[in-house]
Amino acid sequence: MRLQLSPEDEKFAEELREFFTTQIPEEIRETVRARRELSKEQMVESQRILNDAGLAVPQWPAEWGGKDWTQLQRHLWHEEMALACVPAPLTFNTNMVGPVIAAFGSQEQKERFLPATASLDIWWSQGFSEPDAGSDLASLRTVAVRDGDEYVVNGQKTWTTLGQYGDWIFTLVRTDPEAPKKQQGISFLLIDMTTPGLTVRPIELLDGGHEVNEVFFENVRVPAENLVGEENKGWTYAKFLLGNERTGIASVGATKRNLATVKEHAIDLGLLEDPAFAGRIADLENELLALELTALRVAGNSADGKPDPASSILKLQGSVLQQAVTELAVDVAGPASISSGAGDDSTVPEWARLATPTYLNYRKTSIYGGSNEVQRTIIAGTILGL
Amino acid sequence: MRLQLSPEDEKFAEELREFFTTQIPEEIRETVRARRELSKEQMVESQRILNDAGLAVPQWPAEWGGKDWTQLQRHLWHEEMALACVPAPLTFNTNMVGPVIAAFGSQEQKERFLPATASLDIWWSQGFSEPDAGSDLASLRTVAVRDGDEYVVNGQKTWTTLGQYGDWIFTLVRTDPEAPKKQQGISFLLIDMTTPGLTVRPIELLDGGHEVNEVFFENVRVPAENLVGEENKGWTYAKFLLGNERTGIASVGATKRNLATVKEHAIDLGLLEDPAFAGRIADLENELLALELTALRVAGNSADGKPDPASSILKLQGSVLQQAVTELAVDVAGPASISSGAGDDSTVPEWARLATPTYLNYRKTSIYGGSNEVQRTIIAGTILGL
Amino acid sequence: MDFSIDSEQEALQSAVRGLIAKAYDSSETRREVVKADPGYGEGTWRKLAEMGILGLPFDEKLGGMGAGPVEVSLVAEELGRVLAPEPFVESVVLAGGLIAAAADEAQAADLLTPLAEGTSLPILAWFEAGRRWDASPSAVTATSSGDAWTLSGVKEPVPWGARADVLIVSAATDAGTGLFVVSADADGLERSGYTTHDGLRAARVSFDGTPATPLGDVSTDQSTLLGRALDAARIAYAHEAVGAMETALQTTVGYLKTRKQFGVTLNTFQALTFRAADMYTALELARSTAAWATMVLDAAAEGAEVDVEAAASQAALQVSRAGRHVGQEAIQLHGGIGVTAEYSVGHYTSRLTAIEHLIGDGAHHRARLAATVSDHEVLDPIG
Amino acid sequence: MDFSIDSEQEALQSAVRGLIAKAYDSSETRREVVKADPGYGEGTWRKLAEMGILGLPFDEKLGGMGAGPVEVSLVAEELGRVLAPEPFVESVVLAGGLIAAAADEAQAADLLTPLAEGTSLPILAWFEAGRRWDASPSAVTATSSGDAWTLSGVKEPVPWGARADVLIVSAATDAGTGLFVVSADADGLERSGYTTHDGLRAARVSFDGTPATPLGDVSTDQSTLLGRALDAARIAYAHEAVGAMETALQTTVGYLKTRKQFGVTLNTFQALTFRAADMYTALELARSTAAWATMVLDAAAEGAEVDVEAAASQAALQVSRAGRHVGQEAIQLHGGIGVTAEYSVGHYTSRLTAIEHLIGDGAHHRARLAATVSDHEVLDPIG
Repeated sequence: MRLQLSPEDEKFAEELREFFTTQIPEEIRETVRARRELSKEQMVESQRILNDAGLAVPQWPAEWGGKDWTQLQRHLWHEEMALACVPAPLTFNTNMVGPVIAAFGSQEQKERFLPATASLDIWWSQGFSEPDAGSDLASLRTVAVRDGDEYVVNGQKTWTTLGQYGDWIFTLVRTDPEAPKKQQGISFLLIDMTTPGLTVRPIELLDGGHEVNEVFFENVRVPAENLVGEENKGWTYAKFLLGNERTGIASVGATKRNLATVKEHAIDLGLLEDPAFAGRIADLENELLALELTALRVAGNSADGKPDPASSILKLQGSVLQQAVTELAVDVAGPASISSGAGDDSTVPEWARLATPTYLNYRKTSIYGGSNEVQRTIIAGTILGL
Repeated sequence: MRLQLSPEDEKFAEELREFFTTQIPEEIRETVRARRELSKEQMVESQRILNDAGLAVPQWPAEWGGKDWTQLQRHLWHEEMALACVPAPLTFNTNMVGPVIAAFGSQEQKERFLPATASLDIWWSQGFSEPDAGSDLASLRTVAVRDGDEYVVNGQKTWTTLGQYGDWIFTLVRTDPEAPKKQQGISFLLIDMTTPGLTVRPIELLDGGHEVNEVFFENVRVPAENLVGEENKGWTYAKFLLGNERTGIASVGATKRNLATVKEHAIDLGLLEDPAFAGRIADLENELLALELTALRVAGNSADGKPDPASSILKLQGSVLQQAVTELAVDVAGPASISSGAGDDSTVPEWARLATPTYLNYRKTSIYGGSNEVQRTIIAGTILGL
Repeated sequence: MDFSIDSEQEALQSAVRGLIAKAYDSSETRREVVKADPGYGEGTWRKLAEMGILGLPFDEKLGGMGAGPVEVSLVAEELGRVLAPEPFVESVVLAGGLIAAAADEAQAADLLTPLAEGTSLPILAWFEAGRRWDASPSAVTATSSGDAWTLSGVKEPVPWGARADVLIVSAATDAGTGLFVVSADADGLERSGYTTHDGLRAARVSFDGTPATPLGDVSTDQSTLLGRALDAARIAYAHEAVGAMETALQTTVGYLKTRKQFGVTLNTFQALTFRAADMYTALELARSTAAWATMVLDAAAEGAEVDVEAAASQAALQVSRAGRHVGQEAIQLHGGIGVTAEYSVGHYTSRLTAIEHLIGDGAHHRARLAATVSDHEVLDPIG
Repeated sequence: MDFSIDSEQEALQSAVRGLIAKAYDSSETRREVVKADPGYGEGTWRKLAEMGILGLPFDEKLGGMGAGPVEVSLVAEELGRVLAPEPFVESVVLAGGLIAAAADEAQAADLLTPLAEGTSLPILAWFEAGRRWDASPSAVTATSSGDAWTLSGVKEPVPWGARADVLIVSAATDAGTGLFVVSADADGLERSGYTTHDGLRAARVSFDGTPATPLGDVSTDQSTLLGRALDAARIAYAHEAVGAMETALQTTVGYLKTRKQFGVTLNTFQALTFRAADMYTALELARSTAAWATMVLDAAAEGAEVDVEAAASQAALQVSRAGRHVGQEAIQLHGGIGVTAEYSVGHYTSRLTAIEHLIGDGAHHRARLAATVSDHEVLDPIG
């Protein structure tokens, strides 16, 4: 057991910090810091800079741009990125479809898709959830019927995050409705979102923002070469994708940064003079410290690359703290927290205007990517054997 | 809606307060105030004084000593009793077996048992729970086999509170093991605890105290005349007993008194000068206020005598707050809270010595009398229809 | 203590419920109404006026109904139940209540009769930048020259401040806190309105040598009057929140009964039904405290010596805890659909959050109560 | 940062586990041991001495093993796992740690060598009536006459105070806080021992002109030394608590898997298994913080500029939250059997409660941390 990073890891973190704070345009980082919405262009620009420096897809196989980093180094990479307000590479590309193609795709698919996926020349959308298949994903009903060299896809996906920017969508589709178990008969299909019959409908969220969509498929014809791996083996690939260790799943870096910002506003308002309020901050900082340490401990322990089921703790507690910090911001803003729609002539500062929409929006963090109920099921089942 | 009590109710409460604070010996009330253990003699003495004044069994039918009080008046009776540190009449007698005998017993049983039950000349124990029948009470296995004019009882009961003082025990026994449903084939039997074959074994609790017991039945012969109501209808009587509105189920009065005492100690120690600590007290007082108001609201609303399923809220939240106040006492005591075994030469005051044993003992309040899980099941099922 | 309502109050409750349920027959209707300015239903507002609701607590001489806090709370709860956006609490309870307490008969008639008739919307402007829930004004100051007063400074956020026909403004005077009336067309008055996260409206309101009329006697410190009006509004808002929580819970329970996952409805999952049970418990505890605070207010109006300030904080604190609990769990138990604008339940969470931050959050009221926690041995609700 | 332990540390861990698991093979054995005075296993204590555990952190010249905080924490965690009553933290870590820090070589040898050999039990007396966790002495004062010192006043509770062979006593001097050594047979020393709720022992210890020897240099204020020793002990206790929580959770999980109600095992009930999942989460978060605090202590011992005081509070606060959560839920998920003395799990809750109130409760450490919350932008664990 040792507190300090090794000199190599210390140097590693310093170099990244230097890169992130000097190479990513300040305007992009300021947008993240202020919790404003990033434009597509900003996200693409940022990821290209990272990719050009070999920092977009470290978790991929080396031949496709990955790095043979330790899990601790991946953790440092992610946290330094978050603390520097650098947007993380698009998770659909780098954590989801990329690793699946790298592991199960054909050589043609790898060559065609992986470089453009790393550089965000292709923006991927995720087509998993359906209106009646949320936590119970395997009950999905979108069908793909083979017709010569093509699949004909019909059905509907939902909760497609940033689908409005999507060039391609990776989907789970039912190719064998007769399979004895619902997990069988599912395939993993890549679909060009400009194909006729595919339409995207925005879903308005509580904060008025447009970040998720419904995607409809009406006789969408997809070349059979876009099937990843084998037909009817899609559930295996999906489990690989979902079980993939997600560096930064706890969002510690971003939450620390957000808490620091809220604390600054609280200090400006004189709130820290109230010991009860200062105690609330101390509690949050302590919980966040425990979470960060747990992330470091898990990262440090699973150097063999197998995902530690303890990552369910990180997702669960990570969402709790992300939400707690957004709730704190609303309370610090006080009555000004109602002024979400105010313009720049307002006396209400921008952070206070964004506080409640962000709070409401962040309720999603305990729902998406495996809800907290799913995480508790994993902890109780896989870890505790209950 | 009106804040003040009606003049009649105000007078009613004042008269009770006067009675409780002048007629019950100060030594008994001081024992309750200091959270020391009451002796059997003290409990009997107190209940006799109440019963002689017609204040022991107000919820019974008038012909057996009851009063035609409104539910609000019963609430005031209970709360004034608690605030005056008067021990409540023994619940096994007055809330459990008494109402069952009054409702379902034979005239002979009523005459034989009810007066002595009200005056505590008979101390009743409860024989419901068994080692493998806790929340799932109906799976009980103690059997009673009819043999001429007697039942022969074999089996075991547990969690028999104050069974060491018991003169008689009211039991649920299985009289028809062949009944198609486990709830059928159960009878309600009264058993003299001096009968040969009946033994009581103490269970030591965490606080070192002896308040619950196991009761063993080995060929215990019970006169058939001690059967209440009909054979194999015992489950109906048990449900009546358990569903009976329990005045004071939330223990608001006692918890208020305990919180006031802890607050006094905290003031002496200077803890109220810390706004965070004062906030914790304010929170508890506010929760307790909400609970008391809810008890008054439910009491006020169900004047037709039907138990309000909202009483599950009172039991649930009542246990939460009873426990929170005992936890507060441990924290106020600080390191002195470890000194539970100290003698009177100790610098640690008695309240601090009792703090942790009481805290540990009070974990029972969310378990007994229908655990909080049972109460949530009732709320979700009966009230919300889930 | 008596929590029951009488037959007249029941009739009022059901009349308001009938009107409002018709106006907001679905959450879609509410979304449409709040999308267009002024952000509430002017037709519904007129109907409320016709029913006498806008003059409910005012003297009959002023065109009011002379009702008390109980009736006001019943209305607020009904509005909360469907998230009706009409500014009843803001204009009738808060601005109206303050006018009724501070104004002389002539001024009260001037301001309250058109409010009761639905022809004028008075709104209180008291929040200032960076002052949170501190009610003593400092950003807006009042200056007199002879009998004439002018105001300078900025108030924000002012709920419905752009729509208001008359503004009641707290301003710093030599005596402390003064209350002033500013008409919508006054010189040097600028209003910049916007939509709030709960779909309603607020504004930045700035004064620059703006002529103003004293409300009542501004030669004295009027902070007690202001504080009392705010406390009365807090109690009405608590009822609005209770109404909203009740619907949020009902909606959630309905969803758990019908939504299927893994081939069964969600109410098959005990972890979820237990959480619904805890929401119910929180709601009922908050309901009791809100109702009691209304009784305290009622008793105070009848001259009893009761502590309205504490009761308002007690209700606000309980509603804060319950509102967050119920609002957050309502979304979580729904899953993804809970955070969409297209579904109702998230809007309840949004409104509950707004209400809490209008009346003072839990920490604010906990601190108010903590300051007096040594003054009593036990809290006696009957007083 | 590296959370893994090396092979020597693993060997130590497994040796201690082997010894302790044999000594406390069931909760019944532990109950029997703590029932009889002195409240711990003197045979087990001797075996720990033979294994070198009682001299673990001390210099090899003193008969110690020269190990660091990591090794100490591993031992504490193993003891916590079975609620072993042996006063390792109290004598080796706290009293021993303070002696090692304050004494000169000769005095250290006098006091620590017999401790390492298991022949003398030194105990720190620092709690005073009504002072809670305030470490500056006021009830016990030290008076000098020439080179001779005497103590007067009362310390309570003193864990293992009646059994102690040597008392290390904090007392008020003109310089502030002084540390003194009092032998068990000193004049004017009275000790009244008793059992604590967790089955262990404590005492009231009174001094009446009792001769005492300075520990180190009492002409200076020794409060920093005392504070540092207390913080090191807090971190060791945090590990003892983590060990205890782990067993409490395991026991609960085992019970849920085997106990039947309604014809099925309890793990069929999702509301219960989710709560076990939350206990696990709380435990793992506390484990991380405790381990990290040990690393901070280790780094400090090697001269790094780190904040041990904050780390001790951070560990204590996390353990407070987790300990209450795990301890209370462990009982609740068991039901009635959880509050009986005959079953193990309640004793874990009892010991967790004792540990927290020995090291300072959550509120105490939250307040310590709250005072410095403005001093940093973010908490950086790597420092």
